[in-house]
Amino acid sequence: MSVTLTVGVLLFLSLAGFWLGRSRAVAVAGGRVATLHSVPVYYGSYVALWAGLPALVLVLAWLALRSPVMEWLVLDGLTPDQVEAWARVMLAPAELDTLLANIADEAQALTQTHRQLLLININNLAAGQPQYVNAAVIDALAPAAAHLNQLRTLADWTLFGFVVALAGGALAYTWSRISPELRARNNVERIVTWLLILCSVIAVFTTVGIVMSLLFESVRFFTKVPVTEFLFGLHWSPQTAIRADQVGSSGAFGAVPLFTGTLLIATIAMIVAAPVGLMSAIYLSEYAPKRVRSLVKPVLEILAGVPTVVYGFFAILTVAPFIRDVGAAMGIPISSQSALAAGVVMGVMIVPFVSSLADDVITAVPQSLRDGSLGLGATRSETIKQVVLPAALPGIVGAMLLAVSRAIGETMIVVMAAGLQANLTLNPLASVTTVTVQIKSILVGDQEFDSAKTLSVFALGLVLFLVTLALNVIALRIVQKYREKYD
Amino acid sequence: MDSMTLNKPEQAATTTQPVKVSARDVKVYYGAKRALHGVNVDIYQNEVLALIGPSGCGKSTFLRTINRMNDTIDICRVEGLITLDGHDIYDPRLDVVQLRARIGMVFQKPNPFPKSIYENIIYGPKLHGLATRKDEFDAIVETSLKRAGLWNEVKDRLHEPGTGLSGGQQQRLCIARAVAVSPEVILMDEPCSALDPIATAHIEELIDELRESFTIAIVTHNMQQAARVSQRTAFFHLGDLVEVGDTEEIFTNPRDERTQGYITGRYG
Amino acid sequence: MDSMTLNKPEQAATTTQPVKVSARDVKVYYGAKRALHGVNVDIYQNEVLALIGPSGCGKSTFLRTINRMNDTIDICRVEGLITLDGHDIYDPRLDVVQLRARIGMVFQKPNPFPKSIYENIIYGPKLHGLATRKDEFDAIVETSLKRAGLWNEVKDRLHEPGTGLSGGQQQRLCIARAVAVSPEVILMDEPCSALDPIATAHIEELIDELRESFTIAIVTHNMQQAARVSQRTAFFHLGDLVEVGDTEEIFTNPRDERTQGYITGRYG
Amino acid sequence: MTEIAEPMQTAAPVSFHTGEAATRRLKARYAAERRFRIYGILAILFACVMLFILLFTLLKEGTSAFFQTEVKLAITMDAGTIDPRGTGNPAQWDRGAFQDLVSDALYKEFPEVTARLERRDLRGLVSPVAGVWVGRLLDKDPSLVGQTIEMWLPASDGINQIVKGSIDRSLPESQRRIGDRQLGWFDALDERGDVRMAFNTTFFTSSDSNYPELAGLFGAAVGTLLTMLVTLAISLPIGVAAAVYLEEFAPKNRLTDLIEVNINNLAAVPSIVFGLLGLAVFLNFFGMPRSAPLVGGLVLGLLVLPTIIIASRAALKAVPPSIREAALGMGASRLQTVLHHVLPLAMPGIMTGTIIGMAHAVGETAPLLMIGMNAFVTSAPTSLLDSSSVLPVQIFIWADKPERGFVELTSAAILVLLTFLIMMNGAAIWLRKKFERRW
Amino acid sequence: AAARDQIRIVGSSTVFPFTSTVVERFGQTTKFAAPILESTGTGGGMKLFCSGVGADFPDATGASRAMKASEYDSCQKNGVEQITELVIGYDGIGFVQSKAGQSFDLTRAQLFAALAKEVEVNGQIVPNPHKTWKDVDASLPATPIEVLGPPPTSGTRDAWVELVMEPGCKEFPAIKALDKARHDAVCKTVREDGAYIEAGENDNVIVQRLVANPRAFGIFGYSYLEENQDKLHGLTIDGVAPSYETIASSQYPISRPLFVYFKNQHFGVIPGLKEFLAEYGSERAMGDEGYLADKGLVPLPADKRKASEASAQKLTPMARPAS
Ligand SMILES: Nc1ncnc2c1ncn2[C@@H]1O[C@H](COP(=O)(O)OP(=O)(O)OP(=O)(O)O)[C@@H](O)[C@H]1O
Ligand SMILES: Nc1ncnc2c1ncn2[C@@H]1O[C@H](COP(=O)(O)OP(=O)(O)OP(=O)(O)O)[C@@H](O)[C@H]1O
Ligand SMILES: [Mg+2]
Ligand SMILES: [Mg+2]
Repeated sequence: MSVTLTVGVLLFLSLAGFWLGRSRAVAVAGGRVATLHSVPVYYGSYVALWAGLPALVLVLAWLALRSPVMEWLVLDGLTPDQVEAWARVMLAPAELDTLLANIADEAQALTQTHRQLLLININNLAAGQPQYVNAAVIDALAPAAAHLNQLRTLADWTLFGFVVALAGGALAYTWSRISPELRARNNVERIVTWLLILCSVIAVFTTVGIVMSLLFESVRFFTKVPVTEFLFGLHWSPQTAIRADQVGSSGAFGAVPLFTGTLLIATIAMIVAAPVGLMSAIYLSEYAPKRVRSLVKPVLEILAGVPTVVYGFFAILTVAPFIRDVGAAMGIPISSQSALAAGVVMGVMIVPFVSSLADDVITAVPQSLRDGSLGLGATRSETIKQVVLPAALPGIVGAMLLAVSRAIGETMIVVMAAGLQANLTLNPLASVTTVTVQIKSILVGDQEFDSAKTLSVFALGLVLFLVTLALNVIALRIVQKYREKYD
Repeated sequence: MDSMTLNKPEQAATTTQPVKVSARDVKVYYGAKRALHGVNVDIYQNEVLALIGPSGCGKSTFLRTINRMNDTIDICRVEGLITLDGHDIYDPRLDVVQLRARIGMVFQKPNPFPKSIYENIIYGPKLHGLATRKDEFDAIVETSLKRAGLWNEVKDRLHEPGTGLSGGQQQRLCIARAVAVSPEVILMDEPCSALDPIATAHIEELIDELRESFTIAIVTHNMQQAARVSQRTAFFHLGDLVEVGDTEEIFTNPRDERTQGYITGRYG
Repeated sequence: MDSMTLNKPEQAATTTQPVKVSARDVKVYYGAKRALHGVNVDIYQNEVLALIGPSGCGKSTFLRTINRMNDTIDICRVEGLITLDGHDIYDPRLDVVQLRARIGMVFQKPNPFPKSIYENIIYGPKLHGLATRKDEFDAIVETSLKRAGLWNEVKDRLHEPGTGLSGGQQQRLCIARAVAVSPEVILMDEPCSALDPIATAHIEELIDELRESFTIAIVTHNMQQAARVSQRTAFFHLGDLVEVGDTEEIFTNPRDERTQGYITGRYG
Repeated sequence: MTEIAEPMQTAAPVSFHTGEAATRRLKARYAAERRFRIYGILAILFACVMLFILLFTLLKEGTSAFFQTEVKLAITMDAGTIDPRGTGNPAQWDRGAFQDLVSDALYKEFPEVTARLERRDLRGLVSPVAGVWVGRLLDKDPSLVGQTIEMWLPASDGINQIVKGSIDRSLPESQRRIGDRQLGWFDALDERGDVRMAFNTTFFTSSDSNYPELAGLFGAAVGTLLTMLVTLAISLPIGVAAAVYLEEFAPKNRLTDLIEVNINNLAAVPSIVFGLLGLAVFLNFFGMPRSAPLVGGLVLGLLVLPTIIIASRAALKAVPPSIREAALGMGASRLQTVLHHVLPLAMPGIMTGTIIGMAHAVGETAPLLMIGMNAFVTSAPTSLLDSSSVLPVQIFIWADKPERGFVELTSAAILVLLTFLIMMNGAAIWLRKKFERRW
Repeated sequence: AAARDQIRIVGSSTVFPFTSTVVERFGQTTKFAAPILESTGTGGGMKLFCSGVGADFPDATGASRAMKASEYDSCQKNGVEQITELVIGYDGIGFVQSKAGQSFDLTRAQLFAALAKEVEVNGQIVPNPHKTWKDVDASLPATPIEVLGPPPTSGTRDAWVELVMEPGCKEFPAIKALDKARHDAVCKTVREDGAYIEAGENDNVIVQRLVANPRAFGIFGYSYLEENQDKLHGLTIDGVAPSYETIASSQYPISRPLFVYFKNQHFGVIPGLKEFLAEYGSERAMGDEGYLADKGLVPLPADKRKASEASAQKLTPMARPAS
């Protein structure tokens, strides 16, 4: 009885519960459905949810625990002889000696390493792949493999039993409780509300997870590099030694140039994307014929899906040389990896974030408001600027925020187009680097993995997280202040 | 346009005023459905024309046709001729924006902007450059709100959102907003439907006062109101303009029996 | 709730019917602004109570308090006690949804769902399991629309959007929608404001008919209408319930001078 | 017309709105209107032109990848070479030697070439992995052993590039990998009609390879499909549910403000950090396998979650409150109100969020590098737990390959990814249109 | 830990193309499933490799530099006690330029003078004042110094410093005279004023940028140079031009060895691992005519290759590295 099948049975029970609950509700109402507290569907859902959810939680919990428990049992079940037979073949002489010395007390004799190695062999055997196991140990391990398979079957059947019992019991109980007075809707809605809460908390968990995965390493980083130097240092050059005999050249960890670089590029991107996106959205929702709108909107959305690597190429091979040529023609020297090129291309990428989302909220503004304004003799553009846009403001700001966020978080375009030089400048024609670029290139680079340089990645991530947090708090305040609720 | 010659407007020219708005054989369609079947009517300068008729007969539709608000409804199509001061308002060269500035409108469902009361009022004047300085705007806000009889109720909360007003207050706000731009013609779609008698009286006074300088068309379901404020009345029925004439005559001596039925219905 | 003992409702119990809805010292705040200052009123079973008063005096607010629609307005706060059949409706254990199913409401601004007319009507019955089969639904749609006097106008376009109707039609659609679920109490906020006399008569007949089995509270600006349809009338003024009593008495012999002023205002 | 012009055309009353100042003003306002509209058109044009340039470049570079130069050779399926131990069991074949069969066929074609170095050059005409094709044929029909079969085999990358013109054959010999001698042999083959340009089916049926002629997208495409399924299954329901809770149910207080800010902030977290999260949580903590579509899908799901939540919230906010009031007043519960009225009306916005979010996910590379989805996998995954690559990572990897053949393959892969994206969005766009209405 | 039937390999992106070729061949020609190979960077690969023994951990890692003592220790700590080191060949690093550019010969000392952060001018150590090649040496053309090279996070950069900058800096007496720490700092620091552009990421992009800008130079692996012979050429360094032969014979000064490390404890446990190592170390792969050579790997000299092959067969565990 595999887990998949168990889940299948569970699903079936749940569905059956729905049907049973529903029909019983109709039955107890004697056909006069209106006498029920809730509509029959709710009685069905009530039974289905109670039959399904607890048992599902059980299955999930079991899935998490299954492997460790069973492996522990299997290893525990090995006799010293079997272990010895295995060790004689598989272990180096030195290890073998220590193992044999302790063989009586198996728990001590087997190191974590041995356990892992044993497990691979046993697992492969149990999975029916003896060809992958050294022929000499097959005999010794065959019982363990059989044991494992036996345990698995047993465990799966137990689970199946439990699940059926739990689901069936819940089904029967809830089913028997069905009466016209039962507040099935309230019950179901409470469950659903809790599920909804759970969903919104997932976002919070994600944040917690991110902070956690950044925090510890960041703390380690800050023991090597002072926080103040990191936050306020004006020089970023993580050329620390890759090997001990090398010299970490300047090895400066001042993150300010990275943050200005990030902001510079994000700003350029928004200078492109905000007007282009917003004007496109306005044109599409207010001026363009329906057909044009239904064509252009999805076309623009393609822009959001072009792989960022492609944009990277586009920036460095098409846009950057173009900008440089224009600059050269005007006698301005422009770096071939200018922030401008990266920013513009990134702006193009996030255009649909603004255009599509804004288009939707603009379309949602009730017609009566437009009528009110047009009726006063406003032109269309005046209506849009003064009535429609303010009414759609929360959604538009949301779209803008999303676009900014995307710009700040984007990696590949800047990695390719903006370069790696941490210049502290606000000149869009110079080459700058961003936080994400440093994170990416340090993480997949060839450096040692616990040097200050690697750890700086986590600190960068953390600080970027805090910076955007601050930006978002401000944005929230603004939106709350200017929100215009229509209707 | 050949139907134009068919039926000469069936109204006696009781006023000596020039014709301000004139409709000839106006037909309006919503998709395939015809909402108006050839309406002919003139509205004279400085008069109040009341439009009455059962619900769904096309009063609002006609009103919206006059200042081309129907342009905003995709499926809506207008045939026939409507003129303002003798100029075809559906002339492609005509400027809709100016038209709508000249023909103001109060909608049937109050639709205040989700802005403050103050901003709701100065929206129009600002657009048309009627004022530039803060004190001018303040003055406009005050007079408009006073005219609509809303001033006392909202003078302390001018900067709160207009959408937080009661139904009747919203309606008066919309009237004040329309009046603030001083249009030449004002179209009012049941301006008093949500108003209590006192406020209604106030609006009726306003209408009387506005008539001095403007031309007004008003939709109402209240016969007494029609009788009180209007010089002439037009009766619509199922998309037809059944009858238009002096208010007194319509109410006392209607020519068409449908009018008669409606007027003398249980609720005179 | 000690205030309950303070002021006994100031109305003569002219009916022998039990009290259906009762309000004691109800105060409603919008943010800091107080919209109702302690309202005490009983609504008896099978009666029609008319709520009158100048615009912005709190009639809608009171109505919305009775079926807890004010819960949806963030800044709104209610104090005092309101009971339905003797049960506190602000009791946290109470199921608001059920409450609203029992106390239906027709809003001041018509708000049909952006769905077809048919779906607008069957929404409630479906929700409450009043019907299950297609023919049952068809029957409900037909009777409800007929009761609201809209059937003839829309019977050929039941599957067109309800938002494409004229103002008055939308209002009647909302009435039909509310009636379709046969609530115990129906709250109507100016149900006839956008209706012509004939449609109004229709609705008034409907109200009369509904009174047989339901309890009705109706906001109206039309004194005649209040006089025609209601047994008792409550007069609100600036957030105060000034007076409540038999309709006849209120209209002929009001006790409070504010009532007098309002009733005998220029528009009797 | 005449009749209407008639009615007492007295001097039209001078209104403020027809006065000279107003007309002048109006002119300015109209100019503003026109400008506004032109900005709109320009904006759209700008975006479209950018897209066009992108697509055009890709098409120009990518289409040639759909074709492959092939050479016809008569392969002798020498039993001794194929099955040196003579077991007759295909599992015991010396597959490494299949390439030798191809080389032998070449030697036979040009018997005059005998010197060791010359022969080396000669072998360079055909793909160094041409033996794979021989193997495939033999696997299909083991009875061919011992026979001589004429086969179309892919030319080597160098030859392929020269035929397609991306390397100029008029360059001096020292500047190209294919020498004059090799060109001579190739031309000889060509004259005999033993060279053709064929549709590159390999590109669609096989997985990653180090040899451009053997490299395909199938594995990555399947990987992308599986990953996107997980992503969608995670992010859409959770995202919409979270948005609904926050917008429709949650009390408006500090806590929900916090959650809101937190979600907005999540959108700004660099995607690569999500990779770190996936590494820490899914791989290290939950012990899920590396490089698996399941993990990739989970990480991308979390990545696009904020996008979907934010878009959905904006869409929910835009639904007018009167609709909610209407439903609540009918005795619908909040949940029913949301499900029956608010969500359908917000659906277009939610779909847009989903489209953009999924588009983001389908093109995302950086976080997948952290969880090992840049693996070199030569077979397509068959389950969510198999190792696999995805299209954008494949593109990323190919873009960095030294072999010239991968340049065109990269562009072609991008085209395929875009097709994938368009198909994915197509469904959502169709749904969105169904829900869209103005009220 | 589930049953595992595939080898997992991680490691340097420089080694990646070679390992992946072996992987592919291995999958095509043996009964074993093709190993799963990931490019994680040398450091990341080491981290994964050294995290432990068992089905959850990789079996081998590629490195563009030798394993460090600290990494070795971390391996030991996590139970990865025996490691086999396989040197697979050399990777030449070219200093290249567009064919259209004006070519000239360089010495490592000149390269140092052009690229170091501080250089010796007239016996003084000063921040690098050289703007054009002519400033470096009067015999060179007066074109500005513009070099696209790997970022400090890259192993190639590391190798460049070790193979070019350090030997180059020995030619300057004043630098030689400095104390050790300072000497190292001067010798190993690349200038950060824009003449040296950290390009990184994608070598094909560098190729394109070089073609577009004939005055710029690039630093990258020999395999890219070989593939793009029609567009680029490698400059002669210390009198030797980069070519397959000169790198193999160690005449060309800038080349470094590449490594693959295997976990001994996994041999016999992970199916096919031993066979994979044998394939990697075989003449068919690493030999002069091997398929890795076709991919741009410069084979080891015959004697070293013998040693490598032997260690691949004997699985001799490596000793703790000196540094
Ligand atoms: N959502 C709201 N926010 C703030 N104030 C409100 C809100 N709704 C109503 N008010 C205020 O509460 C008071 C009472 O409003 P209510 O809507 O109850 O009046 P009403 O008696 O129904 O008037 P009308 O006849 O004009 O509809 C008014 O002053 C109004 O401005
Ligand atoms: N947007 C629309 N789409 C389709 N039909 C419409 C639309 N607006 C109005 N109609 C129909 O046109 C007819 C006339 O509507 P109109 O709004 O002009 O009526 P009315 O006379 O104003 O009625 P009321 O007094 O109820 O407001 C009605 O049958 C109505 O259903
Ligand atoms: Mg109307
Ligand atoms: Mg009200």
